Amino acid sequence: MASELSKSPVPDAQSVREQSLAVSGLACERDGRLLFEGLEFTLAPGAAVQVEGANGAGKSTLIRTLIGSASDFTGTIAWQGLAFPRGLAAMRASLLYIGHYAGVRRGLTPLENLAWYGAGQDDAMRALELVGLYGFEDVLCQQLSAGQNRRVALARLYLPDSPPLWILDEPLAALDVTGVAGLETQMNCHLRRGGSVLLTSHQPVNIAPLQRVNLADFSPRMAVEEELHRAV
Amino acid sequence: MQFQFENFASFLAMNGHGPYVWFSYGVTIAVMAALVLVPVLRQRQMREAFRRQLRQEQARRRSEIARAASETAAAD
Amino acid sequence: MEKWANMKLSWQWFHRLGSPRWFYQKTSAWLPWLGAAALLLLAVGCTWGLGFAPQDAKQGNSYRIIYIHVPAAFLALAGYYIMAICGAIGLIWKMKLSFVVMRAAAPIGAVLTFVALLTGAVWGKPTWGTYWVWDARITSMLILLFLYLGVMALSGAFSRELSGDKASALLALVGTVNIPIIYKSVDWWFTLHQPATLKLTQASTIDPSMFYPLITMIAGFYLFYAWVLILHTRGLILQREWRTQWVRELLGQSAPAAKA
Amino acid sequence: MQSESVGDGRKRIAEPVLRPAVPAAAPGFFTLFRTELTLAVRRRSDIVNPLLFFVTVLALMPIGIGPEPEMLSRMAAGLIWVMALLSTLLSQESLFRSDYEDGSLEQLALQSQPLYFPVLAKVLVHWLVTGVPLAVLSPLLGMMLNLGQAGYWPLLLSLVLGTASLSLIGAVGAALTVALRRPGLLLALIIMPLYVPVLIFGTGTVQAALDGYGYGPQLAILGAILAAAAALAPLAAAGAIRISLEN
Repeated sequence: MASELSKSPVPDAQSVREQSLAVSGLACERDGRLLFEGLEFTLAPGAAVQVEGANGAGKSTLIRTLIGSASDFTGTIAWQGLAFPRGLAAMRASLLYIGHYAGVRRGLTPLENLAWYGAGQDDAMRALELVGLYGFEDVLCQQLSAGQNRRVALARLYLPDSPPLWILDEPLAALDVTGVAGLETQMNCHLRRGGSVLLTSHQPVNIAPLQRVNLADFSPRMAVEEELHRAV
Repeated sequence: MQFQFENFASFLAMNGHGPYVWFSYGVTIAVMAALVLVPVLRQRQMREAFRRQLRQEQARRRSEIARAASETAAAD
Repeated sequence: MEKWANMKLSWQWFHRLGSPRWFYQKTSAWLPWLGAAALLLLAVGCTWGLGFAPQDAKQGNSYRIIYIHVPAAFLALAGYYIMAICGAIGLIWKMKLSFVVMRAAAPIGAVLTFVALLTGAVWGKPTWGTYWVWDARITSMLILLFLYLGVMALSGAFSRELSGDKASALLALVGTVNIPIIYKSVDWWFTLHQPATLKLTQASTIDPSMFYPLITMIAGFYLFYAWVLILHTRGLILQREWRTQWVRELLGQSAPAAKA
Repeated sequence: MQSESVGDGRKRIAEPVLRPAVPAAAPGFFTLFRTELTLAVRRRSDIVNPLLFFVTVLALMPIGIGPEPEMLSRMAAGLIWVMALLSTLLSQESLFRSDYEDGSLEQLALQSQPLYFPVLAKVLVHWLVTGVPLAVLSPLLGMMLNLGQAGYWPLLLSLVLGTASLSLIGAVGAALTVALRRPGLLLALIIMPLYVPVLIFGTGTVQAALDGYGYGPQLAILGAILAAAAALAPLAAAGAIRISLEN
């Protein structure tokens, strides 16, 4: 069954090359605690970035800041050369985000969930089959396990016409070995098609070309606690 | 414009309406005084809490230094 | 769409600019003078109203409660609008200082509304024989008190301070849109169920000798409100910024900085 | 055009297939409405509970106040309206909660389409599922409370219009408290004062009809409140959702 992936017009190279996410001098704070500062990286089309860091180092806060959910940060985030907030609307138009919460409605079936994300009937069936949910297409998500619900969310990555920028928070969590392999293959395929992936993960991910960004390297030079000690 | 009441007693009594008037004035003055004093007291409390924390900090540090010194002494 | 997006998502972050610190230092100098002026005005107004203003023909001396009831009612309503405006500034331009002022304004406004209600009820006793009268003005004041309590409860419910600020700012804004509607509908409801005698809303035509003390009291209350608002804001600034360097120096002035 | 096998060996033609950055096919208002309706219908208990609450509490009223028909008829309109308000409030809390917990509220906020439409769709479904059944049930309860003969039709009309405004205003409260652990009472505390105008003109409609005057003006004002709420409340709720998502 040779699936015809290129239904949409082929974008010219100029618009693909420009779809890059540039982060410079980014500092995020949460509850008065400075998580990191001076963060620098650029996510070019066809490349991937893995954000690492201990729990509580600010990975989720960084992700929420990148998708524009959190707004108290300094530094610049630019999509297609356009800094936030003007660039945010354009970035969201080409963003596929899977957060800590799967974004799958428990009252709907996997098929209805994918239909809600704009997928056709047969694309959704194939995507669900690829994530190993064959036969569960019409079961209410509330009856599926947490792992299966997560796979319904990940099925969005297997839909054709997927947005170029993927931002995934801990995508490999709660996935078995075959699930991880399939996801890595799909991410590599997405990168080859000129898309870009930004993900957080504790375990190594074999996708190429991969840039690893560790938040520990950008921890605040003078943590506020030390400032406290200096005053004492 | 002259004082409306003959003497202080009738000023208090206000021919019958005194209790109502003085009660509401009393409550209002008390509430306004509270509005002023609460932040002042809270700031004083913060100052003392900070001072206490400071002293604990120094005490802990002194004990650390003392313990470190005794360990090095024991190690030699 | 462009301008709106730019204004709505303005990424200025005043926290770094230390505007709370600037506010604290700027107000330290003239705050006592403001307090003295407020207390002076209040003292003059009270003695004038209590002692020197003539008796009211119908209500006798109990009308003297007007000199605290009316200013408190004015401040209660004005305080709500001040709180909402500060919240709006905080939401739109992301100014932490205006959120702090809003948080300080909420309890002050609630307390003044309570004072207005209490004095209104006590004033009702000699005039109509009952403490609680479902008069239009007093009912609207009661609803205003619930609006204040709602904003305070919401601001305290969030674990993150900033979310609490933004949520209560939005609720205050929604409240201001509704206040005129509530006041009008309560007035309409009151006239519908109008028992003939109750007439607190139209104070008896007030002649100058009674009016001037009222004006001084209103001015005194406004000054007092400004003074207390700044006091509370400064207190909140210290609470929120206790980690920063300038607060520690301010608090720990006399502590000898023992070098480790 | 190189092709390579994927996972289970099927051929796939892979060539640059990324479409330009056109907004993702954001679900239109009708798909939002249809999805919300299917969701609401599947959660049967959310429909029945407010109705049961409405009926049982009103059935208890005569036991508490006393069965004298004359007194009950004077209080019927007010009681029915206050209970309708409370049962709408009861079901308001779950408006955004399930979407917040499974992350779809965040996905909605990320759509490049404004949040106004999804919120409006949700509130419309909430009104259809709780407000309209309340209104349809109210004449039955009017009979139980010995409501005057002229009051049934205005009661139904005022409830239909009124519960829509109640749902819209309550949505702002629901959005403000969605990120909290136990928002129940707080939601009531912050929203109750905003319900006052709707309650006044709702009961006013029925009272006017019972007193023999025309109830047109009161109903018109209820409609005006609904129009204002339909225009402004979803905007406030959308802002509140963005604030709650930042928590």
